[in-house]
Amino acid sequence: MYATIGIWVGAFFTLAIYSFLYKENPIYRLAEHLVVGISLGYGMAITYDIVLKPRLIEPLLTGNHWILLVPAILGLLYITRFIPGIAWLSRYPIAFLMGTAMGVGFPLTMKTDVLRQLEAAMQPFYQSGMPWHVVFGNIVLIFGTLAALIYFFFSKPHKGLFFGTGSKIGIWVIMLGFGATFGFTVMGRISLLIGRIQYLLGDWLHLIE
Amino acid sequence: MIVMVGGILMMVQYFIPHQYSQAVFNSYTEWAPIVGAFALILGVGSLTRVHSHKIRRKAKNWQYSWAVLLPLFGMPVFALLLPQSLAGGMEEPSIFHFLFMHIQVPIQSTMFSLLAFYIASAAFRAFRAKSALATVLLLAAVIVMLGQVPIGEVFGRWLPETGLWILRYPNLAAKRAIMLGVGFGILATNLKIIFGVERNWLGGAGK
Amino acid sequence: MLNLDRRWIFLAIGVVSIIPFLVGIGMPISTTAEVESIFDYVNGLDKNDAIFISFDYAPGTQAENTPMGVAVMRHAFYNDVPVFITSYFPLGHGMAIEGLNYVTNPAVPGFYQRVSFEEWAVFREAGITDKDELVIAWENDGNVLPEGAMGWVFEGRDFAMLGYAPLFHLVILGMTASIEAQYPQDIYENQLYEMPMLREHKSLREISLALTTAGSSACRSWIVYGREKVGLPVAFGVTAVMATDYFPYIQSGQIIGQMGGLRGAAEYEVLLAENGITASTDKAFRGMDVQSAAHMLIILLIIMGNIAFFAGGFHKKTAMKGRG
Amino acid sequence: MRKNWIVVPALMILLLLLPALSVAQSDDEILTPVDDSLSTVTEPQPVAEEQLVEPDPGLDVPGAVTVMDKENDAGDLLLVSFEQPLYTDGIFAYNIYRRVAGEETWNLVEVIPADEPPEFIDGYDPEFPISPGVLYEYRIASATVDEEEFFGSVFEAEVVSVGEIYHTGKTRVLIAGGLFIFLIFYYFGKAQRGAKMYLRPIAGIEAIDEAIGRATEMGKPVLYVPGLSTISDVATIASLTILGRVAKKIAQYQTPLMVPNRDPIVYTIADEVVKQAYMEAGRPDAYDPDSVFFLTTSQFAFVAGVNGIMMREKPATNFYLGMFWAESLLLAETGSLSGAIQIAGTDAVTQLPFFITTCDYTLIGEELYAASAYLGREPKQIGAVKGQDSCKAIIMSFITLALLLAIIDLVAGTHTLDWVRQVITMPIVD
Repeated sequence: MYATIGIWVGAFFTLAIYSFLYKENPIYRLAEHLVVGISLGYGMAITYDIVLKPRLIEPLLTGNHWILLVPAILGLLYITRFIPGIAWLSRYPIAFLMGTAMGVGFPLTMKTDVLRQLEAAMQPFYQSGMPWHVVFGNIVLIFGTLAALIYFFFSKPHKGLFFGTGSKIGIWVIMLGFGATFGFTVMGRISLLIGRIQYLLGDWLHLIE
Repeated sequence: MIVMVGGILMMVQYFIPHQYSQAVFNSYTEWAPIVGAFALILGVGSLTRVHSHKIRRKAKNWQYSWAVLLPLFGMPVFALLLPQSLAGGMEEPSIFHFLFMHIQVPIQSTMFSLLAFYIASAAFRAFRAKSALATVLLLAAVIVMLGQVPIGEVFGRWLPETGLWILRYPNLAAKRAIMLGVGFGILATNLKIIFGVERNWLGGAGK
Repeated sequence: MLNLDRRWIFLAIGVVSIIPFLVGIGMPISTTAEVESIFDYVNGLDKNDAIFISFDYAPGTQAENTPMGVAVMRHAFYNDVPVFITSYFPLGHGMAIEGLNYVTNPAVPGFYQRVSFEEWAVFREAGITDKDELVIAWENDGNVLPEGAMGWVFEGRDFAMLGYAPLFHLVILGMTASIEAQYPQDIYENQLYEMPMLREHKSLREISLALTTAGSSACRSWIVYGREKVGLPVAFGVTAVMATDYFPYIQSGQIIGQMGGLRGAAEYEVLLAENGITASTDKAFRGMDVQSAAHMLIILLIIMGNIAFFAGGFHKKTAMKGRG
Repeated sequence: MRKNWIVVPALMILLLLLPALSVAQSDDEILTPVDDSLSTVTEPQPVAEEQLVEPDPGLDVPGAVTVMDKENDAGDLLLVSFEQPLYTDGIFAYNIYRRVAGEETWNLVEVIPADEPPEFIDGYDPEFPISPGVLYEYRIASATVDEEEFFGSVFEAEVVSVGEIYHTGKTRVLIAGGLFIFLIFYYFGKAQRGAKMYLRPIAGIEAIDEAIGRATEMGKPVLYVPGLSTISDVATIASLTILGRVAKKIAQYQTPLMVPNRDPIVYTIADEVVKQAYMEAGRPDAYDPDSVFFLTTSQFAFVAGVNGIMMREKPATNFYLGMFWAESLLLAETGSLSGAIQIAGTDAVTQLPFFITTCDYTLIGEELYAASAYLGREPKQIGAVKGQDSCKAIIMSFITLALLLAIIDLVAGTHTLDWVRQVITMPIVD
């Protein structure tokens, strides 16, 4: 019973959104507003239940964890954002989170996205037993990475053999990469539509398995 | 100032395995989620402000603002205060679960699937092979699109294989160059924020 | 012709997406190395290992992401590999619960019968925590596996629903030292300390794989904070939109493999069915026929649009030599 | 200056290579401490001989336990190794127990299967952590399949665990990070001192003037969308810089301008920027306060609104610069149908393909930042672009080096590339 009503309501709102394809209308607008409220409301309830209750309130109630009042007060400073005059106080929690997140992230980003990628870019392009298309691919990979980097290099005019040709090859490689992204994005959007059709035809109307 | 101290502290911490450094780090991982949890106040506060403002001034479409505010505060009340017997709580079946599973999830999933329609329309009306480069892009896209679906194999094995080859080599080269570029960009922004050169992220708070 | 009302095109794509479902073609799908490597890796695990499946997406991309989490979860349950379930976002929390419910829902063919932490407390207290011994003891106690079920899954032995935690990247970092410190209890308020699967796998060092199903760059956190810290093996299940961006991570060996979009999920379903782990393929595979039809339509639209455009001649903009 | 930028990265590479080399050697030491400990363990033979005499009481028990402090830890790890018994028949696993010296209870901290090397790192178990500076005792038992245990003697650890001040395994990250920070601030300083630095012109930027000129000729307005994100997005900031320049040109030509906004804060700043630009162009009178306006915060409603403007007003030129999500497609499609010249730019990789296929000019990713630095001439921005460029130069030289070495290896059959890779490769350590 619960599930059946749920699916009918879900189907109703699914169709409400699709009605936008014909033209904008009040039901679409209602759905659009509901989603904003529900998602944040959901977030509030979950955050209280999973974070604040077990990690802050319960330890405080059992005593001995008074030190946790420090982050709690820091967090409460967010409220000052809405009180004119002392709104600057809300910068402290933001600054605390931003600063530390940047500091933690700096060496790790350096390692994952720069050093590890450099390491992987320095592969030998030929090893015995590799089929030709892999060897060719590896050569494309090395030159392609170099060329694309040249394209994003702004300190030199794109002229001459190295920078001129390099950036030209670079933009071609980048276009091939974007082509792949394009194809995959189209695929992704269609997949989401498929998901909704499975919901409408399957879960709701039981026309398909 | 806090940013700079916090940032440099955590950066240096990475290189120091000593127990005191670990202790600092451990209390940080304990505190940060608590502070972070309060950040929701910002979202809830500004949403409430915008929509209560609309309702008070009876701005255009003000009625819809109730559709934002009611679930916003209703959800936590249903979930945490209402007893299980009155369809409270978070487990299925409850009002909380219903609102999420049967209203939020369908709407949000459908919103994004609208784009399937728009892509089809744009495919016909706007995607043009206007230059050599745009042609290359579209060709690569078509090969990849056909290669990714089962019908592509009807044209022969070469099609999906070419698609995969594009993904694994030229695509990888382009994405790695972008990743390195973006990586440096993120690092530079991190530095600018830590050392206070960049201040926009404060979002004009209090100014 | 180019000024054709686009609602006709909307209608066309709607029709093309519905018909293949009703007809049901079931075109075969070949599998790729990126997905096979995840499958082979999970296939090599047993009850002494444990994995994480993280639902790091919001409902917007559930059509692509949920089948991935579900497929790998089924695979893990089949091999008795314990699964920790987490989420990066509050909304993903609900997705994670739905994913687990789907795998253990008696209405879905090939489900796993779920036993709650309370129900088998007696056996646990008697020290029976090994999966094989537990199943024997449980069935000797008069419990019968329902018809159509693939097996039992015991909460705390085979799965633990940890759910969402804020600033999840720090949670990953914290779990490299101790999972219990980050999640003292699961979402049903069971103490993690009492769970056999936690007693055997106390930190991410002792975890054999983390699969992140994501619709945003949230998945990167598992590499940055999990893999680079303690060498945690990571696999990606990402939406198609993100998939092409992460090929560098595959080549550099930072991730074991990647499922890209619905196609990736369909490949995993095919691998499961081919190896007899599930009786049949599921939603993702069935969607691929529609995917074929819709791609053909879109390619056709691109070609027709370009023909119409170039046949009309460059009536404008010839003054500017655009490059894009 | 011209020479400078080649020399600096080259020096840096040398710098990076030299210390990294020494690290590569020290790493070898870290990775193979077991050999040392084994050789010290093999000395006390008599223990084993004693057991030879009396093999009867079930299983043979393990011999001496060696404990070493683990390097690069917080003083919470110990390297434990032990001598395997002579007769391993029937032994299924070794159970390792630890206690604080002088205390009563033993804790089982590790079980090592008989066929695995007799060593492990103690202290990873969050339940039984090792405290720095505390003396521990170890006892190891041989266990049968049936979990029957036969204990060896108690050994006191020779060392206590000590935390280190610096993690030697992370030197490469430190060097790379330090180098990066140095380069960025070097160029910051240089730009701030007013040094002229070259940035190459970008095609899309040069087209801006042309596009504005076209709008003037046709007597139609220019539409400028500064993205849908907030001010905290770098792309938005870059876009607002470019908006200033565009508005200035427009003020000179006296063409109408329209700037719809989605974010209230971006709206106020965009308004300021445009007002300022008209002032600088010497035409504050021509500034129309309605040209910059706030539309709505809802994503799809914003698109619908902008599309409506495009169909009604038919602007001659559309700029989409900043952060865009799925709406990029809808905006550019409508704009392309209305026949406008379109110039787009964003750092959202997934949206770029759509802009490239629908717009006349597209600024790809970092080009947007560079364009804003190029137009804005603000020292911090130029400094950042320059600093990042030199880092890219380093990366490029490494890849080129690898390519050359790979060719040498192929021809000469040597292994130079492996050697260089070893210098860069970081083990996963923490």
